[in-house]
Amino acid sequence: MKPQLLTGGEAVAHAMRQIDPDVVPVYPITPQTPIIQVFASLTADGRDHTEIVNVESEHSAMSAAIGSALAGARTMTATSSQGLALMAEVVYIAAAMRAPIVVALGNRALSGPINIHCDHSDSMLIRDSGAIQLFVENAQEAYDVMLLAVRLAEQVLLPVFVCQDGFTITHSAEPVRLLSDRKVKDFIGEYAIPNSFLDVEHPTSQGPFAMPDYYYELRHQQVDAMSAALPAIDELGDELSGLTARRYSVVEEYRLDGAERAVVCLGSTAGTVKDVVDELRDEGEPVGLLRICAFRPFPERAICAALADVDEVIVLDRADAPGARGPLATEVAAALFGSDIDLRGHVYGLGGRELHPEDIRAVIDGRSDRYVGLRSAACLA
Amino acid sequence: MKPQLLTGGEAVAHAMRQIDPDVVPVYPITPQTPIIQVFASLTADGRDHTEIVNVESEHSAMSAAIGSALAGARTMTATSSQGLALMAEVVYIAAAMRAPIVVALGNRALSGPINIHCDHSDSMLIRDSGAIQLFVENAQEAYDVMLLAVRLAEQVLLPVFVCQDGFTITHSAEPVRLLSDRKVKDFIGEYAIPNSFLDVEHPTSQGPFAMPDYYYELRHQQVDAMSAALPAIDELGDELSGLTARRYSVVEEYRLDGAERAVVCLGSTAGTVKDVVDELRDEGEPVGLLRICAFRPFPERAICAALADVDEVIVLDRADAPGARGPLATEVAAALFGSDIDLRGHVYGLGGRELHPEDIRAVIDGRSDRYVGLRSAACLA
Amino acid sequence: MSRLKTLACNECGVPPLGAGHSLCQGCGIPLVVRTVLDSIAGPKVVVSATGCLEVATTRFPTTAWNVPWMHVAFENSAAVAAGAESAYRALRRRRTLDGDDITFVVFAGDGGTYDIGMQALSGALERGHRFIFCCYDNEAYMNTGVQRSGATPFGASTTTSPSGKVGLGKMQERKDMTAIAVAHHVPYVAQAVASHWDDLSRKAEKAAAANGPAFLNVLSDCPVGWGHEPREFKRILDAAVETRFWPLYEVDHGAFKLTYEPAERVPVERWLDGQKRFKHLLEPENGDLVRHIQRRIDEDWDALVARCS
Amino acid sequence: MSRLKTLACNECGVPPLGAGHSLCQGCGIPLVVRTVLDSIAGPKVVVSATGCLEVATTRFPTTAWNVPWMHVAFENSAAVAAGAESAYRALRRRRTLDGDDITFVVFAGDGGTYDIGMQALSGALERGHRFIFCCYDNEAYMNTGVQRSGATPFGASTTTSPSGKVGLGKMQERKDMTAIAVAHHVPYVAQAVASHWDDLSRKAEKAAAANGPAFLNVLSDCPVGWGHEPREFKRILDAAVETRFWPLYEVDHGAFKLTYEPAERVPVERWLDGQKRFKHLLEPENGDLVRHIQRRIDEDWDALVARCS
Amino acid sequence: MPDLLGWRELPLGGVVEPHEDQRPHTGSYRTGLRPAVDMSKCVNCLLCWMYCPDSAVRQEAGHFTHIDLDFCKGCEICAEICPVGAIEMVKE
Amino acid sequence: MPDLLGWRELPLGGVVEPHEDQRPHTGSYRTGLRPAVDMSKCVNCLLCWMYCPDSAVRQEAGHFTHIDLDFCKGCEICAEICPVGAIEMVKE
Amino acid sequence: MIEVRWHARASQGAKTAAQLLAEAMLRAGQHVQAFPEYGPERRGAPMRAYTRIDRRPIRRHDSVTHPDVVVVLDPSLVHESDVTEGMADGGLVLVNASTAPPELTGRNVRCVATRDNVNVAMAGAVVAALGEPSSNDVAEAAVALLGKKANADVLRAAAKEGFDA
Amino acid sequence: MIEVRWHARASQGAKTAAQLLAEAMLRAGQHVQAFPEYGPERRGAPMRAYTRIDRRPIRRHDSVTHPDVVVVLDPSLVHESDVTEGMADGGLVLVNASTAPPELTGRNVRCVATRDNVNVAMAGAVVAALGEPSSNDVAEAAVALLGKKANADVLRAAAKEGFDA
Ligand SMILES: Cc1ncc(C[n+]2csc(CCOP(=O)(O)OP(=O)(O)O)c2C)c(N)n1
Ligand SMILES: Cc1ncc(C[n+]2csc(CCOP(=O)(O)OP(=O)(O)O)c2C)c(N)n1
Ligand code: SF4
Ligand code: SF4
Ligand code: SF4
Ligand code: SF4
Ligand code: SF4
Ligand code: SF4
Ligand SMILES: [Mg+2]
Ligand SMILES: [Mg+2]
Repeated sequence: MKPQLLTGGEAVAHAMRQIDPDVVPVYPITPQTPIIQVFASLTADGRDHTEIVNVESEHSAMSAAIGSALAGARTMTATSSQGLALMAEVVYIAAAMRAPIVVALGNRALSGPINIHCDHSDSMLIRDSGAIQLFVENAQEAYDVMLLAVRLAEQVLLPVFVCQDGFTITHSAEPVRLLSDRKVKDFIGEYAIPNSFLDVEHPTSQGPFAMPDYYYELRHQQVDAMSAALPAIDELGDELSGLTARRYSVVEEYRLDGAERAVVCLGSTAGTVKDVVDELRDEGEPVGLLRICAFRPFPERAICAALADVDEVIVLDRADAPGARGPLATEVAAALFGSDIDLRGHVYGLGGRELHPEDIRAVIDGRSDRYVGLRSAACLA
Repeated sequence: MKPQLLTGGEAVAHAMRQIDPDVVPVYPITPQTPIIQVFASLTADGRDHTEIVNVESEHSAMSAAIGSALAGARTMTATSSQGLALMAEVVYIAAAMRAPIVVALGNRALSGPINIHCDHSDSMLIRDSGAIQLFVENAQEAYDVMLLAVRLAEQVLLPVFVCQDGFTITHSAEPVRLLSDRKVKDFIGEYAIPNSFLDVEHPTSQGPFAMPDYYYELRHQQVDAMSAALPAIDELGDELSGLTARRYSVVEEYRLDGAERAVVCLGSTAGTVKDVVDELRDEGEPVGLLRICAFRPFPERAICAALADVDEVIVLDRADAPGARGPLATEVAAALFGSDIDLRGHVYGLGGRELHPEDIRAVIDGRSDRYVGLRSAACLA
Repeated sequence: MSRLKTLACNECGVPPLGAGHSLCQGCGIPLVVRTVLDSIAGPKVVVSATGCLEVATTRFPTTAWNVPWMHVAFENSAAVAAGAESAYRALRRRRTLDGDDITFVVFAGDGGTYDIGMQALSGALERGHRFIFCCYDNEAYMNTGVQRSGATPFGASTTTSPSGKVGLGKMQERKDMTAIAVAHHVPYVAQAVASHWDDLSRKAEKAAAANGPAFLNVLSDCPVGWGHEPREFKRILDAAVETRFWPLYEVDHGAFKLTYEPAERVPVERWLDGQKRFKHLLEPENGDLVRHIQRRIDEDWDALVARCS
Repeated sequence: MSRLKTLACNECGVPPLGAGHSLCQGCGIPLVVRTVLDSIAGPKVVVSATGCLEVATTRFPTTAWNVPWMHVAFENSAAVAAGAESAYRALRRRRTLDGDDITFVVFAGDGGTYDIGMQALSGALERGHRFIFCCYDNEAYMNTGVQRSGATPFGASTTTSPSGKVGLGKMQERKDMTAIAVAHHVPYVAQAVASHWDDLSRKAEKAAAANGPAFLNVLSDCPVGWGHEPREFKRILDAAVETRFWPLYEVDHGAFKLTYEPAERVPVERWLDGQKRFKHLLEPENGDLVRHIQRRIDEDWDALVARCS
Repeated sequence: MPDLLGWRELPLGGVVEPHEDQRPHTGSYRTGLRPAVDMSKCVNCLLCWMYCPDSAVRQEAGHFTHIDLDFCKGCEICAEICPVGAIEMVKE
Repeated sequence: MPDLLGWRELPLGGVVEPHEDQRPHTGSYRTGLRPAVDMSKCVNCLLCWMYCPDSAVRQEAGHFTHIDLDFCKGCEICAEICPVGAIEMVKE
Repeated sequence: MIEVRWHARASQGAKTAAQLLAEAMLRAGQHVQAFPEYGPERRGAPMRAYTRIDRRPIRRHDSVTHPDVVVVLDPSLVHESDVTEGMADGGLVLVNASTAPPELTGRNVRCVATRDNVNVAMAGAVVAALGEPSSNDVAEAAVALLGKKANADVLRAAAKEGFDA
Repeated sequence: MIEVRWHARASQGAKTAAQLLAEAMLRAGQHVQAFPEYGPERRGAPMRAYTRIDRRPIRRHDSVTHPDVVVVLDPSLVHESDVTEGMADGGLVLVNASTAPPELTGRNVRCVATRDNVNVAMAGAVVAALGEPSSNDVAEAAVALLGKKANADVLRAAAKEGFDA
């Protein structure tokens, strides 16, 4: 198909139309709104028969999604920021109950102060939840990875969040190639789960109470499922590549061959970094990029392998943890612990603060503060 | 005063009676209940004039606490597990609005499956929130640190969570020495905040909307406040020591002198580890313990200094992150990055799974699995 | 007695909630659950909110439930049921699910209904999901040790509204959840009590037949939290009805109807008496409180009777 | 007109919500806010829920508010106000705060009231905090781009209930939030409209005087979301009242009273007409929907009139 | 005592199927008294069956059969409710 | 354009005090029309003051004074509402 | 360190018994720890509680797996599970019964038949068995802990009954 | 890469204009990106949007700070802020006005006075200024993007008007 001009949000809405989930319980929040609005208008035009449940809060959105997914219906939802924070309690439970819900997340800074723009603090909030998180770089990938996510969720039986940068991807129109409806249907296949709540012939009790004698073991199932997800992402990625001729993996290595310095980051920033890497390479600087595509499961081995030969790693965190290091830098450091690589962590872009190529250059050159772009004193607007 | 037999929960309730906060909005949840029940019964007996607000959910408990604290009233609350998960969204905002709320947290495993026993997954959920988290080892320290927390919160203007292990501390009766009411009053002083919401003569707007031009800077105030909290904890600890003759700091070093191996952990487990360390030392094994008392702010420097001379660090995480390492081990690794210390991370005790001295010995000896005490195959009960 | 045989027959030898749970001796909840479920012919699935019922019936790896049952959390049972019911409708429409019509039933305590579960319930009622939300209302958070809830009646002592040297129990009125549900203009709302099982059974039947959300608010005793011997349960619950503290009525498509009329006006002391949580109210110095309670009961009763006519 | 002078006088030259906010041209919200606040003599403090009002009046580092104002999140404005009011009572009792009595006012949109803010509100009403909760009800989530809320009327097209080739707008009835508040048995509840400022003003006065929680549900237009020119606002809001779609009434300690009686029965088309969100309803093939809406209005009106007598 | 299963052996997501025989025998909750039924008095009204909180009263095809003492917690409700006094609480 | 402040200079917790002069001049939202008042017709009913969504109508001691065009967004509501037709929308 | 495990039915007062023993020992200058085991079980269900007693501060925070003393408040529990689990051979079992249940044959069993205030009486019996502190100490501990809910003389009598049994 | 910045008032259609230009360029085989700047501002408030055009895939995801072309849909905006901010001296400013505002003196200004469908017309004008693709391409792009909401011929006319202006 020819490329269409679509925002990331629209691209995901089209993916949803093609996936044609049975149920979508959802609650609006900027910048996720274009996803659900476009999807709703496609539904209103009769292209789809999804049961959209306009719930009264995100806590209920995720709760209804669990009820629906475990009742045997393919279920998706979408949210951002405060919405994710409000449903966080239930995201853990969705993972524990092995509900294969696909969530389109438009990453946005958490309050306070309230802000509608991008950072990754919302994703970071659920990093222990047992949910898979796949970050995408642009609108095309947002579309592609939604398809992959359906397969992945239903294979390993965990919720999968497809994380796209709020506004930067959700609201940016870019050329996107859609697959045909038929190819999508064939790729995703039929929905199936081991125990349907609606199977009245074989009644099950789902979500029991666990004492110390069993909690640990039940929780460990998710650790196991996450381990299975790592190869599954690569396998499904290969299968999808067959249809799109684009590559998907748990990490993307960009010009790391012979690189002495490597930037590590998530999401749309990687695109800007690529431009800078190309420039620096042209200038003779051996710089590369490692984009982490799967943040959960965290691809430690792939990271270590990709960075084995670099001297210095520069991690860009689009989230911070007051009183501690940036979450991504912390995890990369732990992964590389024991190597003799130098590692620097920088925080950037909180609440939608822009990161331009010159900022990235400054970071790579070591001319930047730990908090990139932070104003410590007044300056002219 | 003579020691009294009190559970951690009761000890904290007595601290609250002595602190005599103006407002306590609270919602019940096991294992926090003894705290609020004992406190309520002390109030019903007329010893206290606190306005207890029995809210309808934890989300409202923290929300009401913000309204109250910023209206100029000393405000405390208490929660556990799902309660903390439900209020998580608002904890971030409390920190951003600089509301000095003191929260007694009875650590309990997050669902699912639902479980009422101890682990630290609830604390970990809010590790990026900007709230301070102080972990205590026993009932006495739970009492002491509640007093310290009031001063700390009001000095650095951040919420402070006093984290005690659910059941293991909240429900275990131990000898606790209370200070006299007068000493407590003198120590904590009067409540004061920079801008009261009720100051109708000097109206302020609190909780505004921030665009990318200001979000980053506003959020950075919390990073700054956290930096200020580190020395503040030690200073206030010294001041409190003057009254109790017990020590408080961001970390506790136990027999690290000459230690080749060091265990790092949080909370009540440290007590059990101390017994094991003593035993091993008696047997000639150079082993020590580093207990992290302030988990937020994370005392990186103190940790590095304390562990500078050991060969191997063994981090015990009472929480896990499916698809990644244990959160504490990750942060300790990042702190020690670049050193040539060996580091091992173990997960233990999820959902109240017991950790006995023999388990700790096995961990130290390297005879234990990464997941301590996890059953991978059936065994006799 | 033929209704009881029908119920027994609906159960077909397999009680929906079976033996072997760890609810207290004499707990009122199972009676509510079994009466409601046994009154519904055909397959049914159950969603439970966190609370005594959930905690005590499904300790892993066992379950006391013989019908499909799901628990997710405390505050979201209506949302979980709404999700499952939406899935059901979607799958039916797409013809990928067959079999007899399934009835969706939620059981939640008063905490999971009046307080923390209120919003999810209200939203589900507004959206019109076809399900029965049954609150077993034992007037406090029992599972966590008898704390005050929105359903705790005025004056009752709980661990968070204790009577004491200065405390007199809960000092707010009970939230009128039945009226709130009625204000949602759903097809069927009823107030019932565990001890009038036949009345409850009839209401459950109507609720199951309603073409949209139905709400049942069932007063259910808790010997532990109320402070009485289990065997007293019927005397006490009946007193709630006879004193008009807990009128039995239904609102069917907006039409109010008393389903049981106490013969005469029985003073509220009959209800307060014999429950430890009310003991302090019966001290002579607290006569004013009792009179206040009686006045509210009388007013509410008159207002209800007015709407029933 | 002396009431307007009183309001002007209460304002003392400093409007509580001043100029320089970024609400849309002709937005109905400021009228609601100023009428309510100006009707209250003495100091007042305001809590806002996330929504158009909050986002557009306090872009850091500026504020359009001249009275103390606080925002925490979307769903918890009633809880925040409850906390502040509890602090106020505690500090008053401890005599560490003096000055004139402060009135606590919450402003929240319909989303922050009917849906996501419902539970916090219900809890605060039950606990009896002394505050006014004022919903500016513009019948959708406007701030995020006109999505359906519990307050969106049947048939209205929104971005999540769009009319289209098969969609006909929202297919559920509007949640009756005023009735739900009434069912909480609080001292004062009223339904008002932005265009009848005098009626609203009187109600705000009563709400401020109530010895406990008061709830005001004020229909407020949104030219953007409803699809009309700003100058049409009065015609349209008045039509909501005249067609009896939005009756003006109050419930003072349980006593119902219509505060304005439309002279004659005006067909609902008068209200639907001129608003883009209802356009599809007025297509000939959707006559059934309009008749359905009219029938519901008539029934609800009769039921309301019955309670008012 | 049953075996405790390892994590690999547990049902996915902790889903439980009803197995009457694995349920804890809550008959041990009884504190000295147990119900004894005088079948000659019983009129088969099934009230005891309905009211028993522990589903310990068994019926077949609408006929009272017996009380399952493995599960009866001895709450005395059946004895209280029986309209003909057919159930008496007796010492264990 | 005002300076953008650095984080050290910001008020704690982002608390804002009202400063009328720092507020954005929303008069620029007008799209061609502005209200013009014929003071000779005005009967001082203050309805325009009450109804103006932008608090742009000014009064003093209960007397209409003027419309602040720095903030008036030109919504036409005042013109619509004025009972005596004293306000007209005119081209800028 | 002496470790005591209490077996009872929920609401029989094992938690209080464990604390009572601790309180008595604390008054006698010992370091102590007392805690119950919690589950979803309700009135009537079997449950356990623990008391630790030592001359030095008690720091460990794990449950007791190898008790020195086991106290059984309800003898019927002996049929349901092995109350001596983890106890060394010489360990003492105190049972609230007039004769030792057959399941405990071969164990060092002491029977203490009490009826009212079982928990107080059994705490008294443990104190007696441990040889310290005095009958008086445990009686006063009982009054301090339970005096609000029960008559002081009755409590003293119960403690003494157990101590002397 | 060509970077275009659009200045308009909220609801004047700058977002659409930016997309329209991108759509026309995409149809002509270019790589594109189009996005608006979002804030809490409402109808009437000043806002910006951006279009990027390149022969190679566009990967960067930051906002445009150094535009090659600036398009001003509402000339009054010129008084409020410096619309040429960040633009190199030779950059082109397209203004929807009949005469160049004095603020833009010294700039390379082209005036395109349009009244209806301002955004479509101005997109047409940008295409004309960039020299590609054809007037037809932008007209068809307008129909593709807006055909549901507006009459196709009117759209085509507007695009042509701008292109030819
Ligand atoms: C978010 C959250 N808050 C608190 C709890 C703790 N909690 C579990 S059940 C319960 C009380 C339940 O009360 P109710 O709904 O009346 O049911 P009952 O216990 O009376 O059966 C509480 C407070 C929880 N599980 N989750
Ligand atoms: C937890 C959460 N969910 C969603 C949002 C996004 N959100 C902010 S305001 C709003 C709509 C507000 O609607 P309403 O209360 O009716 O006020 P209005 O916008 O109409 O003024 C939404 C959905 C949020 N801020 N927080
Ligand atoms: S505490 Fe009350 S409600 Fe809960 S199981 Fe026991 S009797 Fe039933
Ligand atoms: S969108 Fe509607 S409610 Fe929001 S500011 Fe604009 S007109 Fe007002
Ligand atoms: S005593 Fe209670 S538990 Fe036993 S059979 Fe009778 S009613 Fe059931
Ligand atoms: S209640 Fe009595 S009469 Fe009725 S079935 Fe039971 S034993 Fe028989
Ligand atoms: S046109 Fe609108 S904004 Fe301007 S003064 Fe009149 S009412 Fe106010
Ligand atoms: S509405 Fe007209 S008459 Fe009234 S004050 Fe304004 S300008 Fe004067
Ligand atoms: Mg209850
Ligand atoms: Mg709204």
